[in-house]
Amino acid sequence: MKGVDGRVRIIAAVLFAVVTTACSRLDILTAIMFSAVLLAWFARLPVVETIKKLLSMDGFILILIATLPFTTTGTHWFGFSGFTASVEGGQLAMEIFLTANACMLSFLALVAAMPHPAIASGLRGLGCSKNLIQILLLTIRYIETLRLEYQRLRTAMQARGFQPRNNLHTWRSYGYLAGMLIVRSLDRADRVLAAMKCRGFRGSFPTVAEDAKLTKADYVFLWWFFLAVLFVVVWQWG
Amino acid sequence: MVVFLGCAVCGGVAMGLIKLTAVSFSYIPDKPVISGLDFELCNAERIALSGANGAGKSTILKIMVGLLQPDGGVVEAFGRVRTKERDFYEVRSRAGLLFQDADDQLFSPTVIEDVRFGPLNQGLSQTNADIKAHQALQIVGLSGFEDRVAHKLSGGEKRLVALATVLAMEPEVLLLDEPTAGLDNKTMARLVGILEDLPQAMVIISHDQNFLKKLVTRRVNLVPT
Amino acid sequence: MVVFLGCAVCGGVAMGLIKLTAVSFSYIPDKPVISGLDFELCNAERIALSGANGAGKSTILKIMVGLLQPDGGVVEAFGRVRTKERDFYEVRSRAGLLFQDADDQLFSPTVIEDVRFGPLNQGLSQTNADIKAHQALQIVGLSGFEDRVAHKLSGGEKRLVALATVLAMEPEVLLLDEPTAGLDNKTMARLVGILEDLPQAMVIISHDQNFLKKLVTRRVNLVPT
Amino acid sequence: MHVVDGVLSAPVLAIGGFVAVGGLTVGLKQVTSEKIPQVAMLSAASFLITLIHIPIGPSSIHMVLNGIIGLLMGWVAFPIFLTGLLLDAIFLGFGGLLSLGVNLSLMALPGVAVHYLFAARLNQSQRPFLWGACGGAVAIAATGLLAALALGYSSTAFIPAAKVVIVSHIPLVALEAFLCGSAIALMSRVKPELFLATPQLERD
Repeated sequence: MKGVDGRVRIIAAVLFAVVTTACSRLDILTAIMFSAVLLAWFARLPVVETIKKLLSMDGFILILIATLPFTTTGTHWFGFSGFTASVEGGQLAMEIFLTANACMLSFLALVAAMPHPAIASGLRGLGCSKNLIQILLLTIRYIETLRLEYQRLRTAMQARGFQPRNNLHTWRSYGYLAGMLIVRSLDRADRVLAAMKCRGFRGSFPTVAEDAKLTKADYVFLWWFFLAVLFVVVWQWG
Repeated sequence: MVVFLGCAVCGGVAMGLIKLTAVSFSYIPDKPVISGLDFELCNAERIALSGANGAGKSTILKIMVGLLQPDGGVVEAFGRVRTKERDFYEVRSRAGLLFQDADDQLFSPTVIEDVRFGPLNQGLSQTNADIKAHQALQIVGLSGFEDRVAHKLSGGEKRLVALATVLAMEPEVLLLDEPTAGLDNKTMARLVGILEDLPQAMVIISHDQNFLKKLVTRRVNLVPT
Repeated sequence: MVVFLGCAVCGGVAMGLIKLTAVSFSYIPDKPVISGLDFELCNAERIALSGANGAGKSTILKIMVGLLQPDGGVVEAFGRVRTKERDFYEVRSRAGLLFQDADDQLFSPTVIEDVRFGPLNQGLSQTNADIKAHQALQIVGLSGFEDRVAHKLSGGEKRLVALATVLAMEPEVLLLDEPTAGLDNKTMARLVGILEDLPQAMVIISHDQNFLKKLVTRRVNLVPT
Repeated sequence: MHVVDGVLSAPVLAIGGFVAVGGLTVGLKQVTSEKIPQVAMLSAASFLITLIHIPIGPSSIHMVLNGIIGLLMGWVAFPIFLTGLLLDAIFLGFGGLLSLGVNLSLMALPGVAVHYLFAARLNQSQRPFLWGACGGAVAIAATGLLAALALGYSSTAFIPAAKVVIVSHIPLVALEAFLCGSAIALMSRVKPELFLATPQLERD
């Protein structure tokens, strides 16, 4: 899957999400989840890191999943101390759980696993605004630089005895830290613009490397993907 | 727990302040920056820490105040072995670290807020923190700079403000990482004057031999591993 | 319009490249950083620009390439008076400025994209820009670094790539702002070797006297206003 | 705010997508090529700042900062938070593709509102902390409210969860107000030129 074009992978990720979200049968969703795991395996996602990411997302929907069985009316499933859970609610919770995890896992495998510049050029190939692509590329470039700047400020605070507590001093210090990071990032923006001007930048980025033609591998991947989607569509609605 | 028994280097007379025993550290596994390092700082000493780039000089200062955890060895400070993050809260209050880049140390809108940040962390009231801050600014000769914007000061002034932020905490030890880098001669002379008058024991990293000659009592040379 | 008539300093024989006459500049009104500055760089000269912190050394380099507009005085470059932003387009192509922080200069995803950014803006075709970029990387001894990612390079490598981005535009003048700051001895020696072999006239800001000794032909000292 | 795929109903997703595309169009129109570095650095900075965890009560939460970005940048908040959300998705695996529009609108629209409400008052004000705090509080409260609405409209079964979202936003509003106030107070001292005029509003 490494050689598959960025545009193809982004389109595939969107298709995957659309079809998965539209599905409601648990057996089909289970099959989709299984294929997402396959995609992750093809993309060689690191196992532990990926599971951590999935779990942290599951944290976001925990409240939803935990409350749904009790707030949905329907056939009695189980109950305790006055609360009754319905089968329908349980099913809905399971549906959301499977959909969210499958969508995310497929996104990680299809899009996030690509090198970052490839994601950007994929988006450009799909007609994304040129300025937006430049913003994305520059942001990715400077995340690590700014993170190190933040880390140094943070270490210096620690060296002066700063311990985060529940008080105004702590919150004010964090506010200043955030404000200072923004100020320093704006200063850096000025310097980067100056550096661009020094290298002849006059308001437009030189366009290089028109997008490569899709290869046979891309078409093979696309056809397999369409077939799988078609299969799911027929299974659910046929 | 190892009990601290005075200083071997200076004959056990002076009190030992910071002692590293067989300390090793690596940023990347199996590529140690420091290995088996023994180091001791005693009362009233001013030690120059020298060695090639990459020999881990800054790393040592960070280990002393617990900003980095050594892979092996023992860190003792002010008579106690320090291992956990909590152990170092007190150390950071008693051993002030001046960073290489003053810009990284100053994050408040005004000079006075930056300088009283340390005292406030030590639990002082706003009024007492202000008093300490004013005193520290006086020591570095920047009285009247209280309401200036630290971010907009010159490089030399920033360095002095950074020193004041450390001094305001009234540390017993000063750890100075390249305090003269990028300073012009006039500011450097001013800094030497200030440091000479300070009573604190010091560990100084610097490439500037003239600067070191004027200050230090002992030199420790690091050999890269 | 003032016509440029050759160089007073070097006796009018060599061609004058950049000339500042009575230039003044202030960031904050009524607090001039520079006032009434005269400066001239001639062919084949390597000038060290020294002065105290806050004396405006970096400011002068920025004025030379039009990144800052002086409050008064005349900037001449390559035989013409330059005033408007448009006038400086050509200057920036012929006088390459190396920034203090290489991170500011390396803004592209990969090294090769960074190095060919300048040549492409000069109007070269993709192929020719690539050739220039490879040549520049060769000069700084980083052939094979084309596809590396800027933020994963070491500090020394970043400085050398930044130099390559400047050299790829084949400037006639190099303006170097603290090129050795933060470099270890090995990289510094490498940088000196590269700069010695370059034919360009240079203006160099540096605190490092050993470095300057090896390179410069003349020194200009700025007195703070 | 990260609503994941599979939760929201099709009409809500469509409205979110529509608002997001509209906001992005207006926002990107204001981004001249000279402004690209500035927008990118703000994207990077705000992404990093949201990773800082701040203790409050027995737990900790992170800053959202859509108030500050809104106050400073107006409609440009849309491209800034789109970049932030993409990075969230790529680096951390948060959010989802289909709910991207909703998530973006939840963050950026309150920012734009805050810009029109407070930016003019903040500029050259003697009380930057006050207006920064107002901006921070209103923006995050609006984000919580919109998130609850998006959930509640998607399905009646989500109404309890929507209520939880609103309740959990109350401490966040207080914290965000104080943090944004402090940050804006710092910025108005250190970089007063940011607040000299109202460039975003003047252009329209």
